[in-house]
Amino acid sequence: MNPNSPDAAVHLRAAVALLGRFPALAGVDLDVAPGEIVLLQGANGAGKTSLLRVCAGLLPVTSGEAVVLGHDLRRNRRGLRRRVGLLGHATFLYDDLTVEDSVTFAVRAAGRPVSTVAPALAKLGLDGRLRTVHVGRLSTGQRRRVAVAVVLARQPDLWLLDEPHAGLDANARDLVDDLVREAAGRGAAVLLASHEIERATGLADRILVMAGGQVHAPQPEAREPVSAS
Amino acid sequence: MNPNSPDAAVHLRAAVALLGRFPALAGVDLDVAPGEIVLLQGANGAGKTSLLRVCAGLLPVTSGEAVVLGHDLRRNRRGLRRRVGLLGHATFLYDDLTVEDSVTFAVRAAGRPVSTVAPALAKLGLDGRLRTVHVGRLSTGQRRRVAVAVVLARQPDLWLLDEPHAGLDANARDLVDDLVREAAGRGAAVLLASHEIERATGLADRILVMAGGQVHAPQPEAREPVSAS
Amino acid sequence: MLRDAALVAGKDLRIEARSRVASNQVAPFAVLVLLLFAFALDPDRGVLARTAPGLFWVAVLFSGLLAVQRSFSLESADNARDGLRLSGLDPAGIFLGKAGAIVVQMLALEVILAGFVTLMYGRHLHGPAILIITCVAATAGMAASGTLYGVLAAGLRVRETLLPLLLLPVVAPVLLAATRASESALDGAGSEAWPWVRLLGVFAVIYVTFGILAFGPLLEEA
Amino acid sequence: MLRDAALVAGKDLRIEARSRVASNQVAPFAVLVLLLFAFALDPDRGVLARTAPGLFWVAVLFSGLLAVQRSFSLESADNARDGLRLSGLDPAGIFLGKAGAIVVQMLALEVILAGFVTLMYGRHLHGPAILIITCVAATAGMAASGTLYGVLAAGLRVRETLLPLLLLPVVAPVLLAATRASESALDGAGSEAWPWVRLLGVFAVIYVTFGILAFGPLLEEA
Amino acid sequence: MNATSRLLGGAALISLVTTVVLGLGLPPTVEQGQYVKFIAIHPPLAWAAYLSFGVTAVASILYLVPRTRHRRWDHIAGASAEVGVVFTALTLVTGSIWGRPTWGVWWVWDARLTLTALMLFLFLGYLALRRVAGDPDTRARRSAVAAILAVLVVPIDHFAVQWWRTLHQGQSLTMTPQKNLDGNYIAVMLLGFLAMTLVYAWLTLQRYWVEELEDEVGDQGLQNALAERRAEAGAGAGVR
Ligand code: HEM
Ligand SMILES: Nc1ncnc2c1ncn2[C@@H]1O[C@H](COP(=O)(O)OP(=O)(O)OP(=O)(O)O)[C@@H](O)[C@H]1O
Ligand SMILES: Nc1ncnc2c1ncn2[C@@H]1O[C@H](COP(=O)(O)OP(=O)(O)OP(=O)(O)O)[C@@H](O)[C@H]1O
Ligand SMILES: [Mg+2]
Ligand SMILES: [Mg+2]
Repeated sequence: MNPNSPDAAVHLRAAVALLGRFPALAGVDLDVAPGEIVLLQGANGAGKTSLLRVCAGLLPVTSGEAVVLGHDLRRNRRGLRRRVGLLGHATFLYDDLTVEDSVTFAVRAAGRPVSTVAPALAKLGLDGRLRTVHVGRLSTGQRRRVAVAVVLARQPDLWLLDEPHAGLDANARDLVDDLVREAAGRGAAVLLASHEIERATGLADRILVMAGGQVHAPQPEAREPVSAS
Repeated sequence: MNPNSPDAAVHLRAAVALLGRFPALAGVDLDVAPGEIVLLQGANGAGKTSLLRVCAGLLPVTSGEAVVLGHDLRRNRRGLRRRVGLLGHATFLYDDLTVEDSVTFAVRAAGRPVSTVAPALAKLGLDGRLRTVHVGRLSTGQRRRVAVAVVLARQPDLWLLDEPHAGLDANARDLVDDLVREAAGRGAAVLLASHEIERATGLADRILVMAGGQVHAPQPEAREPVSAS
Repeated sequence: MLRDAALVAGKDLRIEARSRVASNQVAPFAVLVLLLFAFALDPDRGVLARTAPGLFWVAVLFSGLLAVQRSFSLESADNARDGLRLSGLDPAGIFLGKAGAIVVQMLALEVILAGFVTLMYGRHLHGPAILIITCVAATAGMAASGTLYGVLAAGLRVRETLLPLLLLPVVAPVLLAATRASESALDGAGSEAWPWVRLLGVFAVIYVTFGILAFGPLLEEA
Repeated sequence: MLRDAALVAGKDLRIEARSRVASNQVAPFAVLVLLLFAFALDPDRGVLARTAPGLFWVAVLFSGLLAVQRSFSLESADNARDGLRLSGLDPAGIFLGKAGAIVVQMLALEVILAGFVTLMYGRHLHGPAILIITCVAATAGMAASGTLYGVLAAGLRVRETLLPLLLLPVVAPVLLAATRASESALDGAGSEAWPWVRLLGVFAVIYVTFGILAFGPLLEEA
Repeated sequence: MNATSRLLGGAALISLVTTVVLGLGLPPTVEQGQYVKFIAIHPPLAWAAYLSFGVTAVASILYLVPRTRHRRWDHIAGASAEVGVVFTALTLVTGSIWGRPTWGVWWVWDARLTLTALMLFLFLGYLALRRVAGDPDTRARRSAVAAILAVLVVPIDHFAVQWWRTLHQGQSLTMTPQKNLDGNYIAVMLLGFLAMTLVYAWLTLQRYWVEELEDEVGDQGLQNALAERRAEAGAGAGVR
């Protein structure tokens, strides 16, 4: 399918986004088609997280085009929210809710049927002892699993995964890969930022490299910048 | 060198540690000799972080022996602090200090000479634009780099690394591996928890698998438990 | 909107039911504030009795502040705004939900406080009807403005200090009106109370409507 | 120990110098509190003038609370405790350092407040010497106890609400003593003031020594 | 631009001077004595404060309305509020000075006085909020909402004298025939209003232009920043 078609899940042209006065995105062109899995690589500080936050409508673009799932981000971002799922560096969870309640709340908030909750918990191995443990008491990886369960149960049309493997153990990682493939199979678009080059490369249909707030075609050496900015 | 020798960097016998009522460590036996690099593997929630926190004297053992760098943790944990470096899931940094000030403060706090700061920053590629940026504005990986710089600049005798590669880009990961090897070469003991099996395996002298709050000899299937707890 | 409001309020109250912050911490704090004034002002009962309503409302004010602080500190720490925005909830719903939860907690708290005031300062309650209306209107106003400023400061690292500064002057008029209203009510002068009660009602309506309208832009929708 | 104290105080003051929380937020807040009381108490000047010192100290108390909140909210959020313990700093040093930084900020604040009180409540200042000593002693006491409880609540998710509850009762006596001392001083009855000042001194010494001794255990206690 | 500024500044200066001269020329009254002269300066100051905050609020609304959203409005709101805080402070000062002889005290807890003081804090809080670092748009929205909430105090302050029995002067500009003040005083006061309005406009314009300049510098800076940011790519790659 032609990624430039109007029905592209993500369509950015010369998109600029500022953090304070700093241009985290310095003119990004990007198209992601439904059903496509796109991998973002790049050094620390390249702008991956910022790009994903733009796509989730969390970070406004100050210039350029930005259309996500048919919503022009310059105009309204709200309609978008229920259709995207962002797995960020931070898990947006309430420490004082149990695992099950957390996922249920998130699903309700998105106006989805709660029937998807139980299967999602089961898939991520959260249906045992952990189902009724409060999120604040979970280990890092267990918490990440809950975050994954939330995205899964909300069944978004656009998956935005910011280092989805971080903190997960070996087979949770495989699990995430399977989930991503399934989602893509169901026609969801997946934009994925990761430093796990081998694993992510195997997963992605297309690989892009970010550097200096821009998206480039992959160049071998661009993968290995020495500086952190 | 015989790991049971009294001068072992870490010496645990039937160590039990509680989080609330929950036995995060259920009787751990562990010895780490100076200059040794030991890798902890295990499913999410197995107890890796808890074990590292015990070794750093952050989590008290409720029963069993626990001697770290010659300090009996049942008696005094404080003397230990200046000689261990913990790179945890959380970076213990001040958002309102600049990168350089943060590292300098940490080094001063440990009573070390500040001469080690500049080289550490340079090593981690934090000597450019980022040197004077406030930590709160860094990207996740850049922040992790600062945390690594802190450990490096404090030159501890025991390195406790909890998923040191998480969030770091490709060559920062290689960098960390080099630093660990150097440290071990200088006689520091390294206890390392990681889910990056291939990478970490290549780095470690010895691999241990944790499950259910206990340390086992590595068994192939112990690596692949299905549940998160 | 109302569905979302119910959802959010339910969530907040459930968290409170578990963490018991309001009952174990905010409520005792409110009583403490009352006691403190007994220190600050001469323990000469004349003053105290005369100023009882004012002190009651000051205590409500400060504990309300805490309630708001809490209501936003439980939104996942630094990423509160992102979390709320990602949730896909209708901003107006979030506003009403969080404000509603605060109102519930504060009304309960006011009952307790009222008890203490009557006890400590030996004030007897006349004109309960007016008093109740006063409490409801004032609380609604405080909760609404509190939630508004709460989300304003949410996600800022300086929330804890900024929120009081922003909030106190806005609710000060509420404090004044509520005090005067309750005083007149207690003096059995209902007629004098009503204008103040009306003022409180106006405040509440303004803040609530404004909140419903402004919450979207604040969460950067639109 | 003192080296560490200097290090920590320096760090806190540097952060304040950048974030300007104390000057932009806490100070105005303190003045606000004064205003609020003017609402709460009848605007009949007799009461106000008589209770001016008490109000001054209540304002100091609440803003001091904020200062403590801030002092620990800037310790890296949820892992404050672990961070402090890992730093390898001498606990006594941390205690003195943080308390010292708070004292500096609060003394500055009290100067401002005093100005406002004299202006608004039309109180003229007699016996400055006693007043200054009172301020220093009381502030030291508050800062010391504040830091102590601050670290107790540090890293708890409920810090914002728990801290006031823990702290207020402990400093209430300080409040009382300081109020009485300043009242007597203002009435030019220095002789009556001294016992209270002495009491404040004792408080301060007790809290500081206790802090130096107890901070380590408190920090360690997992 | 500069022409406007100079013109405005001149007008402001002239009208202000004449006001002061005429004000000082006012004959003393029975109950107020010489101090009645404050009427030339104090009410106009208060009026200017109202005006500033009114402008701030309107600009804020214009910013919040998506169709009219523009950074300009945020800048105007900020500039106007800064000037307004100064005027409010001056109102309080002149008022207190005036109050000392006429009421015998610097300050009373009179509704208007208190509300005016409150007004000051509301907008100090507003400025504090503006000073919190962060993404400009977010900051603008935040402060816009805060401003609109804060401005509610202005009408309350204005009508305070009617709603509550206050020690403070009531409206002197009512249709009802004047009792205590004859035309001259009113006339001078009105001139004062004009003068202060001009002064306000001039000051705000200055502040606004500074902001705009900073913004242009910002835009310049943005271009450079973008260039630097893009350069990071090349800089990073290739080494070792
Ligand atoms: C700190 C003390 C004072 C404050 C804060 C203050 C504040 C104000 C304010 C806000 C206004 C604008 C009223 C409006 O147009 O809505 C005003 C107007 C005025 N003030 Fe004051 N004032 C103070 C003291 C005084 C004193 C002592 C006098 C004279 C005895 C005075 C006489 C007036 C008069 C005549 C007006 C014009 C009233 C009108 O035309 O509406 N003020 N003052
Ligand atoms: N206020 C600011 N001042 C200066 N630089 C800033 C500011 N805010 C953010 N930055 C920079 O913007 C960039 C943010 O990039 P982003 O978080 O998208 O990186 P990333 O690709 O996700 O990196 P990582 O791989 O570490 O997650 C970083 O380089 C950071 O230093
Ligand atoms: N209060 C509590 N109640 C119940 N279980 C708890 C409580 N606190 C901690 N736990 C459990 O203790 C374990 C903590 O383990 P720890 O954080 O050491 O895991 P880990 O090996 O580091 O996992 P990860 O790989 O995810 O980091 C988790 O299983 C967690 O569920
Ligand atoms: Mg990132
Ligand atoms: Mg862990």
